[in-house]
Amino acid sequence: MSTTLKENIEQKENALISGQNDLFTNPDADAARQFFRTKSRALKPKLSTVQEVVKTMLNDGDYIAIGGFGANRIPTAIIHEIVRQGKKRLGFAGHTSTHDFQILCAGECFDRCDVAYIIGLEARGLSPNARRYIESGKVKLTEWTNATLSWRLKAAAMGLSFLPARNILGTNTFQYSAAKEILCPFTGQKYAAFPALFPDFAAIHVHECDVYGNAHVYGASVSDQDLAKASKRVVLTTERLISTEKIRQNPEATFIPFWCVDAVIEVPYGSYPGNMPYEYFSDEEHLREWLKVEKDPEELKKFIDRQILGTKDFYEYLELNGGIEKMKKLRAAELLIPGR
Amino acid sequence: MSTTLKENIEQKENALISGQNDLFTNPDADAARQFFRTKSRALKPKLSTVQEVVKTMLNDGDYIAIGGFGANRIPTAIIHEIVRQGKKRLGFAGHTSTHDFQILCAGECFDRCDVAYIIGLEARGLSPNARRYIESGKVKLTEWTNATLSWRLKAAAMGLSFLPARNILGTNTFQYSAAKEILCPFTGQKYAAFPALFPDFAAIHVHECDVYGNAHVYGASVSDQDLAKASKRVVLTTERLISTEKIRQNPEATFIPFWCVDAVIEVPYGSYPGNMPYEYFSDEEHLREWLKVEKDPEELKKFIDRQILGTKDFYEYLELNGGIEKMKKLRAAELLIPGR
Amino acid sequence: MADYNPLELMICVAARNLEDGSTVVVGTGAPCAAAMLAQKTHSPNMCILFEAGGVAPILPSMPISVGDSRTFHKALMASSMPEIMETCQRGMVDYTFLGGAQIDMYGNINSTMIGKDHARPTVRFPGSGGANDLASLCWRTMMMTVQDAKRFTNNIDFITSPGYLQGGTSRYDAGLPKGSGPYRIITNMAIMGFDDESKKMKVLSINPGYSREDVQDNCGFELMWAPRITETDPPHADELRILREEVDPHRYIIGR
Amino acid sequence: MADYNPLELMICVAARNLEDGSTVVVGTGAPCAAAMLAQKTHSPNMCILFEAGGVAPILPSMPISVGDSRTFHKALMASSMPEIMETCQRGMVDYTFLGGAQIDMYGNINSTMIGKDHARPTVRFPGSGGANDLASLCWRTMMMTVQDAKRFTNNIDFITSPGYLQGGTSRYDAGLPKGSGPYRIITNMAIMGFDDESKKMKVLSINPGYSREDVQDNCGFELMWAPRITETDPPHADELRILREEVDPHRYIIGR
Repeated sequence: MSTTLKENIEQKENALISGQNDLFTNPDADAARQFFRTKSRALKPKLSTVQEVVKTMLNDGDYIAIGGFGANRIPTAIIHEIVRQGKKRLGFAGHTSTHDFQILCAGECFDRCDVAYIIGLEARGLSPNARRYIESGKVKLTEWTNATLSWRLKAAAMGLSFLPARNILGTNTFQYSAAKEILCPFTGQKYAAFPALFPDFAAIHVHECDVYGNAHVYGASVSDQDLAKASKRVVLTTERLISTEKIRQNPEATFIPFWCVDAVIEVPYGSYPGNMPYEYFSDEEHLREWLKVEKDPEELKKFIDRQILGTKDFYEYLELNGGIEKMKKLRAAELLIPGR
Repeated sequence: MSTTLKENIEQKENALISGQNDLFTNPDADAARQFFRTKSRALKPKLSTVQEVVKTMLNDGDYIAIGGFGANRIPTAIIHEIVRQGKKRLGFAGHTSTHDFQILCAGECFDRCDVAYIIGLEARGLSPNARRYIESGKVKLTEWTNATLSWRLKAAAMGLSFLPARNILGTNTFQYSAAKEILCPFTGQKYAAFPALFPDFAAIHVHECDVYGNAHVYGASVSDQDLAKASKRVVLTTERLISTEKIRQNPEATFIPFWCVDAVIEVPYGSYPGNMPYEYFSDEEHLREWLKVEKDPEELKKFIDRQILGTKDFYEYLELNGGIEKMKKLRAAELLIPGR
Repeated sequence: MADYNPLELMICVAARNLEDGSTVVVGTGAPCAAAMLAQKTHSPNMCILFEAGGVAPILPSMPISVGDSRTFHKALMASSMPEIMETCQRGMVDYTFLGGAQIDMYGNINSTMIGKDHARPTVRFPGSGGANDLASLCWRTMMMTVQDAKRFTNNIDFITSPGYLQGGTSRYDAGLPKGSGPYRIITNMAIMGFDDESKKMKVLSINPGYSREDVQDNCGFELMWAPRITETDPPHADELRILREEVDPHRYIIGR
Repeated sequence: MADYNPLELMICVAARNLEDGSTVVVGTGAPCAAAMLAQKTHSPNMCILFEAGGVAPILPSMPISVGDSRTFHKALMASSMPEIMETCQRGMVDYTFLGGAQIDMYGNINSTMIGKDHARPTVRFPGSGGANDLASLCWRTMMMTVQDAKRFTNNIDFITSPGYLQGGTSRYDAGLPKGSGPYRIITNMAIMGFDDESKKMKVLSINPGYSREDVQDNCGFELMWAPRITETDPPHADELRILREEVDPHRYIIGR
């Protein structure tokens, strides 16, 4: 190291600051390696059910993350089942979350949350109930950003305990995060360091996969490749099962490899009421209804009783909201089919 | 930061060491940003020729990197043309390099090299001439590893000046590198920090791309996505041009986006004598001939005169070595076509 | 002169700032409309990116989400969030648009909360989403917003996304990429830039129908003024026609 | 007893160490043969990875390069080098095999150079390639090699890839992943492991036809010895048959 750079770095080092909020998960890469050492990488069939997965793979108190982008390619069946089974005190990665967050807020399932984007449903508006839940103070919040949570997952996926990046410096977002400032050892440049995020449990909805969990995803992939790698236990719900032969025909298209995956469930229309690229568009009417009933806590309670607690599974919920006929309409909307 | 962690880090910090060899390129992310700010991202046709690209996009003294894996999916036409035009004093990323390295050694094109793997052609043996060139002391060497150079490119692709990693610590590979030890600010864990590598020029051979440089690649992708992003000037040679319509039909398959690419050249059979996945296998006979003639510097000189300096372009070279008939044989070998 | 509403003016002005051959990350709503308008007028080869991964789509309609199918409809690439954010961090993205509940004189933006106690906010908003990332990493940040003295305030409750922080060189001293920062604040009343040295917000032009007093009175801090303040060039007839007929025919955005 | 050559023995012994359901990164040659043999005997669900990106191929023949088409023939994934290396770094890869010109008592390996001056080596080798990465990041490293006192030396000219470095806890003190390290050194004469505490190389079994003296005389440093040294279980007839008929029918490797 040149003397100037060394002096420059030493001078700056004392002024480095840290975000003041809680880090909800352990970023230690060796601890994660010890877990991954014992994680099965056997090529064995992993078919399961929604009920079984939520019962056996997810414990009260776990830290969870949901794939997709809020109301796009989300594993709705798993999210509903978490509410249905009354899971509590979860930690949640509020990363590109919208409708998924809204459902889990209705179930009051979590008590701590890494925030990138919460409460809102993008252009659709804000969720009154999620807002009440968050403003109640029942949930510990640590602030991050979309890229920050992407990179925290990426750090974990890479087997590191942190990654450097150039965003969030100098802001209150940094102040209320659990990030730390560091210096580049080559240039002396200041960076934000983000701690690796290894979720206990992740659910991801995919277009197709085989029984081992080798999966294809089409369209924007958000952070799901890193999420699948970073998470200790991973369940895939899939629009359709495909043969392993089809995976082997295009090995470059494998989006998630089997070794990341612990359970596979075939759930056609599984992203409903969210959008599934190339399959069906989001059910905006149903999402509007959610936002509307949330204005009144009593109305919301009845709605959740009817839609989630009172339905046996995802298919009863789907049937309640229009079933296959509705899905045909949403497919026409997705594919821009004229005249529908 | 907890007091224990802080003390632990302060105690360890003084013992951190640095690799002692030269860093051949500037890892500064802001300097790279200034370059990328001026790099064209216009969606304009970029068709060019091998001669023109090597003449105008590559200067003596530049630092270059080659896509693919040594004798798999390599841009042979560009590598030959670098020798043909007598480019000198290049820096070279010796990352998964084998036949590409061998060609450039025959041209004595470079005088500094980041070493991950050099001289060898894997199971085929070592290149006598490359070995002489390196043992002559004419080339400055800094030691790295395959993953290290992958991550140096990835750091650049991510817009960072460094990435941490857990390999090479404690070895002479580290000692003769330009890496530095750092500590994780969250765990106190020791890491190697690798400086970002922004090559001046990269050539990558792809299966298909449009005139803007939106490219598809099939099979193992080595480090080429990061290489395309990290490099300041990028030329693609492609087995075939395709319409942009075809790119838009499968946007999830876009391997390199147009904004990384400065020039596109259609070069069918362009990886010959290397392997091109799903297209043609390597010409092992020709590669054996290379290794054989290299034993005698006079023989090698005649061979290079005949094969590269004496040929007008890649197609004369291809014709000299069996032309389309040869390619039919190599295609049969690649596709395991019975009876050929 | 064509009749137009404030949002139409803001969108048209924003679009003019997006030159051909540039790259822009947009969200849903007005920014997306501005980018589409730019493409359909002077910048056919401007490249639109969405943070969930969509690159250069042929947008069949306005997206509802920055991750929905429209954002990569016949796109040149459907990539990932890290891919888009790293492309920004590498310096390949020229523009982005932000929104927020509060903005201060240095272009710092609040989209997190109102109140003084982070653990018990008076009002909670969604948070950064990708806003901090794009404000940090793209070269030039723009904002389209209705202007009032509550929104334009130096008593900002929370800096979610960085503008020029405390002004001067503080943004770069903090480690944010050199040369990046807020570029244009486009309101219903005026167009602002930022002073080269102090990095304070500076009025460049005033929209038709508004006065200097309107602009200053509806701003909670003291504005700087360019040496020569012009009147903002209002939407042209062809801009309005394309905006109304091609970009937003259902008036999802311009009808608000 | 079946007749076999030393390479056949080493491959068979190596294969037995690869249990079903494990992951292994291999190169070309003997390691690839060992992994294929394991798959065709006791470990049908063992997953083979190649550093250029191939995962779980159905190998139609021996690859010539760790990046050639065979390495992802009908594979479950054709990914990238960072993908493979990061999978190792995350702790998902159990085994790898290394080669080298020199190895010391702590399993440190030299594949870079002979000589004392890095800038002017007496003999230059290819360098690390992926060897250092795999030795650093996979859980267990194995080596198959012919044993002689020049190769097994504590006067190692260059530590390319880390074994246990200076022994004891030095590997982990250096920052390398906890619990990882050299596991088996399989030579024509003996099978070695490493002492739990000192991390010195320790003979576990001696191959048929060799003596303790052979093993020590052909090693440049003093070997440790397990409390009970067995004779290495030689290749079984079915192992040899599968190795010769299915794994390497053209004797590219076992014919060397």
